[in-house]
Amino acid sequence: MSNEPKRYNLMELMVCVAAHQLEDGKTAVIGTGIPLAAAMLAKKTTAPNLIVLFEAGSIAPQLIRLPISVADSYTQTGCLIHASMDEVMEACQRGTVDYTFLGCAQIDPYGNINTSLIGADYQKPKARLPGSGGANDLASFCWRTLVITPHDKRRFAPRLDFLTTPGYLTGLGARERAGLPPGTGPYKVITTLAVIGFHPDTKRMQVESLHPGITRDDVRANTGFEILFADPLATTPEPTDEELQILREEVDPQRLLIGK
Amino acid sequence: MSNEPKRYNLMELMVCVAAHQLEDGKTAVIGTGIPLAAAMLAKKTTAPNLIVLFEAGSIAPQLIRLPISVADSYTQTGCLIHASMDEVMEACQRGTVDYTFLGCAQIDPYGNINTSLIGADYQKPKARLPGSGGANDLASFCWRTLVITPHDKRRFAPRLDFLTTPGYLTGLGARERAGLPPGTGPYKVITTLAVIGFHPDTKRMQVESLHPGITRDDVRANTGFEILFADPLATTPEPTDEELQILREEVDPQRLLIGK
Amino acid sequence: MGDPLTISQGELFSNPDVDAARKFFKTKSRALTNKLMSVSDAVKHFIHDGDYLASGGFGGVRISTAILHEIVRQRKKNLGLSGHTATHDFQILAAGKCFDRCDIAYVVGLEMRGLAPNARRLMESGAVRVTEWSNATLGWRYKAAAMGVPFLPARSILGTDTFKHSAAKEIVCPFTGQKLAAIPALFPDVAIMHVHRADVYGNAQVDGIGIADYDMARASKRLIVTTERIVSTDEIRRDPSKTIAPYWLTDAVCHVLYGSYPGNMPYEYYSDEAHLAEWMDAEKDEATLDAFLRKNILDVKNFEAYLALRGGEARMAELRALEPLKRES
Amino acid sequence: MGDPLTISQGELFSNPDVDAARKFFKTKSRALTNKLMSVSDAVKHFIHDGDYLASGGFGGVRISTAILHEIVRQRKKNLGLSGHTATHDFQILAAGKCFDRCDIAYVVGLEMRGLAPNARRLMESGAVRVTEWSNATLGWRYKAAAMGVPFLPARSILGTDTFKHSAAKEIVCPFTGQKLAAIPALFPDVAIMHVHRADVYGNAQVDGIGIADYDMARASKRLIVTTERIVSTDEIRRDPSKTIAPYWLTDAVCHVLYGSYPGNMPYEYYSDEAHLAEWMDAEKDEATLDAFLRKNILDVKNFEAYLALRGGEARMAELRALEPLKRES
Repeated sequence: MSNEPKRYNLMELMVCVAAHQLEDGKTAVIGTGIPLAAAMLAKKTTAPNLIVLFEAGSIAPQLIRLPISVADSYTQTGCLIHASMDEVMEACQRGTVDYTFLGCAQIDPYGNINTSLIGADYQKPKARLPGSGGANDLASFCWRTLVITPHDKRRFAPRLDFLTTPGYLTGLGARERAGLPPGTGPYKVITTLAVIGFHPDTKRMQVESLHPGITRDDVRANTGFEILFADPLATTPEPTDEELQILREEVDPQRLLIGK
Repeated sequence: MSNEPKRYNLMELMVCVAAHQLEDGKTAVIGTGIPLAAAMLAKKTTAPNLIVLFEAGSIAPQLIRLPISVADSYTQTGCLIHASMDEVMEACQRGTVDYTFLGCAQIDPYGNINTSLIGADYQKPKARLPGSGGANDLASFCWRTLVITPHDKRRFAPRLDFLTTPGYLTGLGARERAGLPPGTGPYKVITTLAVIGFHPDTKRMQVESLHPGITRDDVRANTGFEILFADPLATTPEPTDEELQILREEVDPQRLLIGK
Repeated sequence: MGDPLTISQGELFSNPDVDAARKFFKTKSRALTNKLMSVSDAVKHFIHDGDYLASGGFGGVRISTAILHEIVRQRKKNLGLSGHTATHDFQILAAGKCFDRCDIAYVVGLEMRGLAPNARRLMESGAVRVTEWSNATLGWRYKAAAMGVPFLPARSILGTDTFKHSAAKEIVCPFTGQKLAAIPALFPDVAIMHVHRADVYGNAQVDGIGIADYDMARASKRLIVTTERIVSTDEIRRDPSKTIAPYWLTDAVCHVLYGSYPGNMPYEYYSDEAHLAEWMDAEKDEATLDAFLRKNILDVKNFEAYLALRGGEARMAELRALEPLKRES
Repeated sequence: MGDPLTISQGELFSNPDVDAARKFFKTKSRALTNKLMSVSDAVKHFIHDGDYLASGGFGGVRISTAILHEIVRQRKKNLGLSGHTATHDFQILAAGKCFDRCDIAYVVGLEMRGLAPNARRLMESGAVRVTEWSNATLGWRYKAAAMGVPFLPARSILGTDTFKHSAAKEIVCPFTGQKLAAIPALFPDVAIMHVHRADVYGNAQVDGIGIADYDMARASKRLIVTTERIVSTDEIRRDPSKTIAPYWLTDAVCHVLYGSYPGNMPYEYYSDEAHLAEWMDAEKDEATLDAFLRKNILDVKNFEAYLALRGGEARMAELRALEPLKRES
């Protein structure tokens, strides 16, 4: 990790990797930050007709700048529909939304996420975090849930202090048994070290590609549980010059995200 | 009935009686025809701030003419809200709508209504009628249901061929046992002969006032079941000259309703 | 508390399985493509014999008459029909004997205009399987589907024959112990909807009340939009609060000026009451109706030819003059 | 099929009894009266200690800041709070220690701006009773109430600790046998909502997305509307599709220009990120926060004085210039 390449930084790599996940002509409920940068980049490159929805109610805007809130004016520029939160969430529940992007404070081997609290006492936690927001709903409903997160041992935890948002719960078939819509679940976890999928039989995390310069040991050292590696194990494709240029000049010219 | 007074006809009387039921500053879901004429008359006389809603979605229009359909343009002139059917029905279900008006093909002693079919075979009825429309919902939800109907023996039936819309079902407490919202039910039945309420203990029809010139025997002869009479029994107030003038000149100048 | 739960006996004509619907919606194309086509092609490609059909608007207000006529003209058969205040739309499809099962909230009547004799004869013949609902509950069936849940609870139809002949189920509220009617989701195979403006991709906007079309458009697997005007997508983006369906719900866009005729199109033209009265008269017996149908639909090339027959632009101008709603600006 | 039903252990802070709510709505006045009043009077008359409060908008977008400040200024206590994406609104009420119980979907964070230290301290102190939800399910609680049903079924929060710490109940669908989460209706005692325009009777209109305010306004027993502009009723009737609440839902109308400041008001002004950053800094310890609160809220006469303190019209003009949404015409 110390030998990060000079042509791009880790944030830029993650945005580009996230953008690659998004197929053209699909729907995605997107939050602010990296996911939105990825969606904007995708729309300017490989997925011009990606349809972006914001959970607060904006549907298919023409994005001109990164918004600060998922409800703010920059989510509403040139929309096709000014809707409401229920309409967006119900479109997800109905099965018409393909992608969503989440962050996490903790994530376990099955892709379950904690964004609620740290500590053992629910009514008096060591650290109170925001809670589900729309994450639980989006991860329950959307066909492909993408997680974007820094990769460290504290975050990649064998057990969560609180299971806010469902990954594969306890493994294969557990989502369905819990009543969640079949065919959904975490699709990829994009970290500062790797792109991680889930083993088809166990639904445990399995590294699919390591970022350039990253080793298996780097991943192991920063993961609090045993993590699988795909065979063969790929190297995450580097951003192209064109992607970097669009990202820096058109998506985030103020360097709100990538400049940090 | 043969000695109908000359100053007004029966239709005009019914419209005025219906208008008297509507308190100012209340909400009413109104259909086309007599009920709407009554609402327009009430708004021009005793209830200027009566709030009219139409089940198809128009809320608080400034009515300029009698519409033909509960969804047509004349229900939508100068609305406060262009809503949808679900919003209006849900306002009723939530308990915010005071009045509704219904018609009937058959009505029984408890104010239950049939507008679905005549005959014993459901799949092959002697006569198919429209069905509930919104009547079942409105009669289930609104605080005061008013029924307006011609009064004849065929219509005032001891048993319905089909119970489309709930009155008091089998009597006191039956609505509540069926799961319908407490405190609702038929309020008055306004007929060509009388204004009828419901006995507080049995919830059976009880005549409250006879129209001018109508006798108890007229009512009995035109009712297919035993009907109660309030004591004392009033005479339905006649329309005032002012009401008749407004009705004829402003509410229904084309005599679509009252001219017939 | 209360009577024991009542069992309904109505037939459920469509599957409320939200997971089956999700699977369909997962694979339905969301590509931005030009979907402009003729009414004839739209009906040919998207309405099949046996499909369950939902008709937008309110029977004689903002209906997709051109599609309804074309369904009759192409002699579609054995449709399922949602009778959600179905008036002139019902009358047309009944005349064409196009459906064999129907969810009824309001049928065979034309509101103030009386009852349609042929539509009644059909429903009295036993040839159509029927299940009973009310306007709210049939609307909530669309809404449940649009929300992606298999049912919605409701507090009407309880205690009545409407419930007994519905396919609803009584349930007990887990919080209050109250009896409620569980209203199953309805996912029509295809819906038809007439709007004020749409772009070629299928973004559709309506002025005035929405009736049940918002939920119907979302509940349906396929959606045919007919529109008074074709506009640019920029025009759609100018007032996004008017959009009733985004393009990825829409399968076909047909440009049909006066497309709700003889029905009312708020802000555009009022209903042609004279022609609707002709329809009522024509239904008095089978022979008269056959001749009327041939003259107005079967032997007529398309909807434009029908409009010409009905007086063309001159008559339409009269109906425009009768329309009370005017747009601001 | 599936695991046995899970029992949740969260506290239900309000009664989902629709019949109790119906009784209230039956007697609530629907009279057409002038409801224009000061923010101070609105809070005095319609928000009482112990009430359950719902705050409209989205935390830092289209919020009723003037009312939130006044709640702190009048030192309201023991409120219940719906934390439906509560960000800056939550921060203000947490600083004032105004609530002692909270339904949480999203709290203590300000989205991209990070976590609010004082709000976190409060929630970590054990002083606030909490129950967990998600944005969709907490929104559906308003929607159930607005629809007049005691619950709505949902397919999220199942299988998670969010469910276990909610007050939802697992049920089985009577049609499909699927496990569903039953989400209880939420009828707040009082809701506050900031809008673009309203008349003095309380007809209120919003431009842009509705978030959860449509349902919140209908679910709530009392409704306080703050508005950028007071307009005539004729102006409301000019575009009835923009009306989010009709007058009979509204109890108070307060004219508050820049009423969402420092939050964003779409079509009007963008958020004041500098001031929101000041808030974050001020929360670092109790003493700093106390001084900040005194300076900005407690020792300030009213919202207009707060705006003056923040730079008045000159600063507001800057924020107007930053706003990207412009109205057509």
